[in-house]
Amino acid sequence: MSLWEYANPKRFMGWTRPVLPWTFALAGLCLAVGLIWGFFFTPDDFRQGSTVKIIYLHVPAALMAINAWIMMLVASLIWVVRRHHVSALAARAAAPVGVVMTLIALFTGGIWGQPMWGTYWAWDPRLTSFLILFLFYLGYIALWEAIEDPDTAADLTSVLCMVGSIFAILSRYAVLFWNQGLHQGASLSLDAEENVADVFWFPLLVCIAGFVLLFIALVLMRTRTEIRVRRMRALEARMRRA
Amino acid sequence: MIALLLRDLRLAVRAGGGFGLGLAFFLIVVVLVPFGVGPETELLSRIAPGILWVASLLAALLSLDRIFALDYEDGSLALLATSPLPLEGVALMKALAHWITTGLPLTIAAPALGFLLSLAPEAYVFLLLSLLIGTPALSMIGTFGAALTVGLRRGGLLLSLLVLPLYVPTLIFGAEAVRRGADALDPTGALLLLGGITAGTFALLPFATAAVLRINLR
Amino acid sequence: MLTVSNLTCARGGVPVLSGVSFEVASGDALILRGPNGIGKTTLLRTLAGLQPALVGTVDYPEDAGAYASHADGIKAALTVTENLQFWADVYEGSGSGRTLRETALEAFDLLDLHNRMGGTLSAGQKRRLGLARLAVTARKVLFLDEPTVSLDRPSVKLFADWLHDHLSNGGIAVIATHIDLGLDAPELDLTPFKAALDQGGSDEAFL
Amino acid sequence: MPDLGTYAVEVLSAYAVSIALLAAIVGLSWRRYVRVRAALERVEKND
Repeated sequence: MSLWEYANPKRFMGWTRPVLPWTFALAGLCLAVGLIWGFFFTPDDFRQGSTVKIIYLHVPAALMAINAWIMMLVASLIWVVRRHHVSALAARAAAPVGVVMTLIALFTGGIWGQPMWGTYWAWDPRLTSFLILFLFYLGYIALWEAIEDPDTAADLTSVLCMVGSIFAILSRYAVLFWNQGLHQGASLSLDAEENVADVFWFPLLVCIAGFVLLFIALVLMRTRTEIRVRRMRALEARMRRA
Repeated sequence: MIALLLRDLRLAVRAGGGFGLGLAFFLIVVVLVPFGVGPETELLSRIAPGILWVASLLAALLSLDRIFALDYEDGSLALLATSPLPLEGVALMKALAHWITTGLPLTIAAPALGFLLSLAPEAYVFLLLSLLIGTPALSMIGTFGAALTVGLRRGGLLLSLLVLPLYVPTLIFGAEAVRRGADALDPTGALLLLGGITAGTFALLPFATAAVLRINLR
Repeated sequence: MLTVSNLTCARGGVPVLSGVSFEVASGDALILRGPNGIGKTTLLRTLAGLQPALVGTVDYPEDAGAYASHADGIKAALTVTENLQFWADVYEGSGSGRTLRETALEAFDLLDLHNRMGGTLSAGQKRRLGLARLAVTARKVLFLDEPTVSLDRPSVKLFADWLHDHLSNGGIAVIATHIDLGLDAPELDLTPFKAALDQGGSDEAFL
Repeated sequence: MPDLGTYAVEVLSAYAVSIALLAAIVGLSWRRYVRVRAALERVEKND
């Protein structure tokens, strides 16, 4: 049996049903362990003080904000090439989750920046890029909502996602170019991986796992909803014609 | 294809508003800014590159939804799609017509408005150059956005939401070139990148636009 | 020669017609009949290549087809001549555009109107201009969707005469129409081809 | 409760907002999930 069989709507509904609660449970567990560990049982950073605790939210959210878009891009490509309905619906289902991740990354980034920059919002290249990503998400969702016919909507949003990806990467470099003078040194930047000690690193890993699992669980659940909406539409269309 | 370009230009001239409206909007935005930020010449001259670029971007945005909407409504878009013209060519010509009716007049008018904002004298040549290189990209990206929203009843607002994020790189490099010119720095890098974006959009987006039009005409 | 075999076409992802097969030889026309909403427009759009067929094939010589929809695509701000010239240029590149245009204007009795703006024409006059567009395309295979809507009797006669000439020059026409054009053409009733309920729409995977 | 020092408000609000946002997306997704499931069941019963 080919792997694509799992992407048939009926089969998808079948295998996600038992998987969904476990994914949610595991995501909740990882998040609880990681966040409690990080919040209560890690020391303050000698330079950043207690703000270092924001890392456990900021880094996973930022990662997922980007990964959600990449997942949407892959799903869009699969839809365009193989026309698997579930793929298009999964892309649609992931977008609002990506928005939430982007919002968390933006908000915690601003708060984290406050002690360092002396202001909540600075046009730091990294934060600015997330703001632009946020706008891309909004446009993508708005296009899905605006189009009546689901297949047309899937086609158009796929093209938008692909073109948008190119422009998102372009924007990333443009923003770096635009604000290169103000870029912070690595020790103070939001670039956490470079200078994180093990005490911070392990709970961070657990949190990242938690965010990934939560993302997967949410996308599965929302995709199931979208499939049901399509099925309802299909049934109603049949009834009207009968 | 030239016939399509000439027809669109003729329509823009006859229908009125084609050239004038965008320009008037550009003028009004630039005139309004000093009322908002205050009359200090120094401040205005410092922010002039950004204002001029943002204003021309908004002026170009204003007429985007007319690129395909009229042809879609009166059926000529479907007729064009079944004609021997490749839709990619149609997309390219539409973008070109939009640029000639908005981007080009904006570029020509920009120095006069730069004068109002007391733009640094060294920057004028780069203002002209960056707008000349950058506004075609605005038209091409906008044509893509217009194609995406062509079948929608209230596509105008959605169109802005889709197109504005795509405008970010063009705006950054364009305004940066003028700013560096004003600060007597070397703006070649920004201009080259701007040219790269314009070349890239014209190489890729006609195909994306044609694909989107085919989907919308189904 | 136009060959359609086992065609299924869909409107909004729902198949409306299935198993449509017919052949039209050069010099012949085919009249499509059927109640409103049966899918005549959908079929013509599929034949013209505006939308893909779900199943089956449509075959006619490349670059030979021309499509005329309900909408005429007439620009209000262009004169009758300019409207026609544009389509002549699109289909020809240039060249014999002028003579073609003159004959088309004459065939559809538009010579007196040639300097009028498209926007000032009456509905019937617009329709005549839309049909004259077909003449300047110089295409052999025509897909006509209700070509006689809003035409008066003499105009219908003009169109029928022109179509007769077109066919006797080896042209082909597939026409959806409710009135009798006086053509000696076979008719195809689409009612038997109505797609069954469970016939492979785009949402079939969800049932 | 660990001592959060000068930045207590910042850190706590970051946690509060983030968790609220996550809870909101989970809650909204869940609500729509349940509603759509019920609506589909109604449609299927009518068949």
